Amino acid sequence: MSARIGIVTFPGSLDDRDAARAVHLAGAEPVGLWHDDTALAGVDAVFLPGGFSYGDALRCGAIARFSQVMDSIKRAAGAGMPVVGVCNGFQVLCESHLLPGALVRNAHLRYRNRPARLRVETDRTAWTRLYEPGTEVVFPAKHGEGRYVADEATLDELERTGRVVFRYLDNPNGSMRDIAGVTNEAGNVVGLMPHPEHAVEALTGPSTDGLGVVASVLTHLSEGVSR
Amino acid sequence: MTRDLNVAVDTVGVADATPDEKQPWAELGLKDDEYQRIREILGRRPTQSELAMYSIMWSEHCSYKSSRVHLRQFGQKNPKTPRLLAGIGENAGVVAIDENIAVTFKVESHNHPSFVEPKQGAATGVGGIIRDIIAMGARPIAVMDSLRFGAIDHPDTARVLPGVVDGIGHYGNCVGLPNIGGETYFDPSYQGNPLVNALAVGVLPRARLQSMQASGTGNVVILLGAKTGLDGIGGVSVLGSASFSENAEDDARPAVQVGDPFTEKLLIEVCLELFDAGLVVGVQDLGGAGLTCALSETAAAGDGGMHVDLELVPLRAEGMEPHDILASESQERMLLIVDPAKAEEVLARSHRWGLLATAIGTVTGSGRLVVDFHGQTVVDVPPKSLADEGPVYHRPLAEPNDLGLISVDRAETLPRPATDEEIRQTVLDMAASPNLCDKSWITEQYDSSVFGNTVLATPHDAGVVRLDERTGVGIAISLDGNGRFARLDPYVGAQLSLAEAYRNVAVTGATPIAISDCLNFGSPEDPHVMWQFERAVTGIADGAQKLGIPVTGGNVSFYNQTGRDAIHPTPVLGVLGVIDDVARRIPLGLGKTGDTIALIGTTLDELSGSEWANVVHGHLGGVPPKVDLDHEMKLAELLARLAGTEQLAAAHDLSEGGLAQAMVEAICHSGLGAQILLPEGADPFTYLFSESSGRVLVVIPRGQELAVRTACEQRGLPITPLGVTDANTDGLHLRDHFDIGRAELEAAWKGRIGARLGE
Amino acid sequence: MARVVVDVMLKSEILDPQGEAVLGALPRLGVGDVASVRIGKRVEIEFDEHAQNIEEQSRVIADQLLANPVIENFTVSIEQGSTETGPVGAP
Amino acid sequence: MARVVVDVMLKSEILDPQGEAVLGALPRLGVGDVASVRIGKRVEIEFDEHAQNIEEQSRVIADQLLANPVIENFTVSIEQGSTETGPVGAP
Ligand SMILES: Nc1ncnc2c1ncn2[C@@H]1O[C@H](COP(=O)(O)OP(=O)(O)O)[C@@H](O)[C@H]1O
Ligand SMILES: [Mg+2]
Repeated sequence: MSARIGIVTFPGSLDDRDAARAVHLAGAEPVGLWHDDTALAGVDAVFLPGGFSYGDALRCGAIARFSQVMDSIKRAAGAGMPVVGVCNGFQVLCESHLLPGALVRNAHLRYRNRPARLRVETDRTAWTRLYEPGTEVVFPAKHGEGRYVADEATLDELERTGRVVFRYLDNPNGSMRDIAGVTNEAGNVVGLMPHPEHAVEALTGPSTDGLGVVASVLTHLSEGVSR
Repeated sequence: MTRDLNVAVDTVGVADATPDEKQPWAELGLKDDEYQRIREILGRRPTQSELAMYSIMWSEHCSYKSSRVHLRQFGQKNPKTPRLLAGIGENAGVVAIDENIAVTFKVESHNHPSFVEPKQGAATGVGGIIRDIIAMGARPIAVMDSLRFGAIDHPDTARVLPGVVDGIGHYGNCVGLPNIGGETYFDPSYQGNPLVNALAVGVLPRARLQSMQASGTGNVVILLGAKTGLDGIGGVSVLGSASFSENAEDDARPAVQVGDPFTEKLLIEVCLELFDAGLVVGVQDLGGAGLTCALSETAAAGDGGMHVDLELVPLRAEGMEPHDILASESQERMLLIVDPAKAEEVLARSHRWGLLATAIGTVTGSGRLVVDFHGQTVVDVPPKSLADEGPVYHRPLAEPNDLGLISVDRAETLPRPATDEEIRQTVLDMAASPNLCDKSWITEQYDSSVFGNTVLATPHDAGVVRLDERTGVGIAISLDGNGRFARLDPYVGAQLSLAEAYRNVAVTGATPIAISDCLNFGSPEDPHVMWQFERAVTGIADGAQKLGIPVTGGNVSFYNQTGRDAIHPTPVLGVLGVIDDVARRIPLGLGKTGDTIALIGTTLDELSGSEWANVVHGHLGGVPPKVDLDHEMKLAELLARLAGTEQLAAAHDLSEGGLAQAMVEAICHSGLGAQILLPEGADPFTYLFSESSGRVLVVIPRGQELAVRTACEQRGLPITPLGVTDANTDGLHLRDHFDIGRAELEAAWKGRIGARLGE
Repeated sequence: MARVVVDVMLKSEILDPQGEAVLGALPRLGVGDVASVRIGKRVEIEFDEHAQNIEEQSRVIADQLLANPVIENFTVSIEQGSTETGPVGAP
Repeated sequence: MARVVVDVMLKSEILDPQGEAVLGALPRLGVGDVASVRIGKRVEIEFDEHAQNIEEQSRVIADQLLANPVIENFTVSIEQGSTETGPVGAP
């Protein structure tokens, strides 16, 4: 039986279909989760997609944090379930304090859509274990509020413990230390601004490098261990 | 703020009792005879609410009173095609793609609001066109935008352009629609009247096609979406405003609306869910004229009667009077007609998404649209008199006096660059000019990939979107206008834009099947403008007939005028094509090293109205290039045929800036260089900068040259080999003339918009 | 150093989607008694020691740069501890 | 009806590019004496007539929702004309 990956739809989620396609192409079964759901429908992992949940009022992800489904996801993540947040999903994870730091307005103040060249910094997460550390990948980045910030102590801690997962090679938004994605201490929760789920088909994406993200979690799940 | 409603409301009873009450019909834009006709229709004076409704529905914007007699040509000349499932008169035209899927698309203007408040004006323009697509039963899948501003260095452009782009980006990005293309031009004629035209396209299973009919006596009328506020009712504020507020500043009822793409996204999801569940009998979006338009159009299209209790409309502002509620242009609202047995489910499903839905009335068999407010009747009219029986004008037409002089002032006689060095510099100057330079400063502010079905977007000639992942069937769309050509000859100019949009679609390998248009002109009360309008419409209608594809809908925007100066007549044409398998699309670029570069089409000495004349001489005169639609059809057929083979690696339409600019774009979009040898005897300047239509640059994989040449010859299409693509050539090498390295080309072409706007 | 605060709010008749979204989220925080939420900008401007005509300059900044008069109103207030004092009404 | 204003400002160590952009544009307006501009949010909350514990509720809203403690500070003030009064300091 293939792994079941839950994809959350908040009002205002936009890239949920894309996430489902990526999950499907990687050989897993996408399962829709509604923001109001309390149960996680027995999924093995969760994908928080991009978009503008609740219109991104106030701060991106600020309101989504209070949805019912996030309560369940927080609990499941604490118990080791793999969770990835892309773009708005990353913002939701930071707002929910599942990941450190915050995502603020791009330094150049504009929304920008450009393919981003990234370096995968670690394979010690549920979502990157199939990537060779140091691999260069290209994912589309498209956001207005993707500048990663945290205080120096947090940043140092992230570096020291190898929790910077993706780093920009051409920093598109002013993120501190070129950080594009981070993970939690256990390595099961990962957030990143660029979109791996938009890099899964040669016809529609700048690369197919993104397939490795879902493939990684499938390997992780099939081994039944958390690293 | 709160007022005693019973005292102020002008009811039908009051109107009957006070036939001689003075009414501000002139302030509302009605003519004397129009007001008299309203009185005849009603057999009494209209109430304030009725007066507001007639003034809105009989306005130029809603009634097409000046354009209607000309637009009829579309219906008369449109080729009959079984593909056309819904055409002119519907919210948007619908064309069949195959036996299961149909597509709907439409282009609309939001020019004036975008000048007043660029960000919100443009944003609500996008929001409005998206709702037209939903109203047909379709899921919106992409947007495009066609923009025209004054001179790039004018201070007002620095205000308007970033705001417009921000608005289009914000709305489209937030609502989750990829922006797959558009156009951006600068010309002083648009200084006081920038043009913001937005296109949306949607896809539907053919069985889900919706109608705007309010049919079925007893059916419930439901208002879905945002609350109704005071925005956008500037026009009717002369009604009763004296009593509204003591403070005039406070009472600024803005003509501007603020959009909320988040609510629009919910509207899309809710409407589609309701359509799929078969819960909706009729649907209409609330656009320019709010409830007034939606109520009267659905009632007129249906059984003809409707009763509405206006106090049930959820309001966002206090003290709104009935005519305010009827006229409000608050965004993100739709009107649904629903079987009473299903009304509860409709409300429940809406609320699940967090969307407001309220039953406000019922369909009746009375033949009258009756609107009550707290139990008092404020409107009682035959709905067709509002929606279908507005005034029709036959405005006078006159060719502009200056056209004779302009047409003999030909750009072909202007001084041309004489040396290779001068031509080389001209290539660079043109590439760096506002209309030709790279637009990524704008397009990077738009999401182009959400949905994961975008196969081609900016900077390709047309946007290509996959509709079905299993079959690979998809569509291509291009949006094109050229006000300079249309100023020189509106008939030919409109056809040139049509031909360009058609060719841009064909260049991707798709087969053009339908047209939508947005006609941007000055004041219809100016006979010269009206003449331009008539010529352009005739050009489009004749062109559609010739090309064998129908005009399925569009929009007219008049009064784009500052004082006596009208904008260039600017018909913007959208052409939609279908491609059986998007994997076969032909991209922009240079293919592989060693491929052959060739030009299909004929290059004549045609420089009038060209970008060269504009950039180098600031000149506009002469007659535009010839247009040959027979040739365009053959070209399109050829490209569609070649797209199915291995015979084309890349293709690019030649338009503004001619061959030189097409080469610059192809090189900048590829990693390769190009070695070009012009045909013997060709004048390099003409060859590089002429804007003769019907030309396409093609890149042919090695070994396929003969096959392509044969295919061209069979169709009588001239093809000229120009050179090869080459990984070792740095940029553009024009043998015997000059070289321009990639770095220099890119430095000229890229980064201009931001720099010129002071960023 | 003088500090001026410019508050920029959407005009009351203009839709404030952000405020609406926040209002809609309050019940989930267990807050139920709120009638409306409006969200605007607060701009803090620090003038140099020797700056003159602070109020006038602030108004220019607010009017030309910070607020969009088509849809927004603003208030300028000069903060306590400054040489000039007192809140200043909107224009 | 009680009105509460919550002001939310980016912490001083977080770069505020919007403020910087405004600062950079001031010379073009002929304003030259400004040392810094910071842009934050002003949130106006109207409580219902009968609402209780307004201050406490406002703090909950500000702390949990309106401000992100990683990057922002806030102040809550209950406006004059309300049953409770006086500005309340940040936590
Ligand atoms: N230039 C045009 N060409 C073809 N059809 C047009 C044109 N202008 C308007 N129409 C058609 O007239 C009808 C009314 O137009 P409009 O008022 O813009 O529609 P809506 O009410 O949906 O906004 C629509 O079906 C539209 O497609
Ligand atoms: Mg419509």
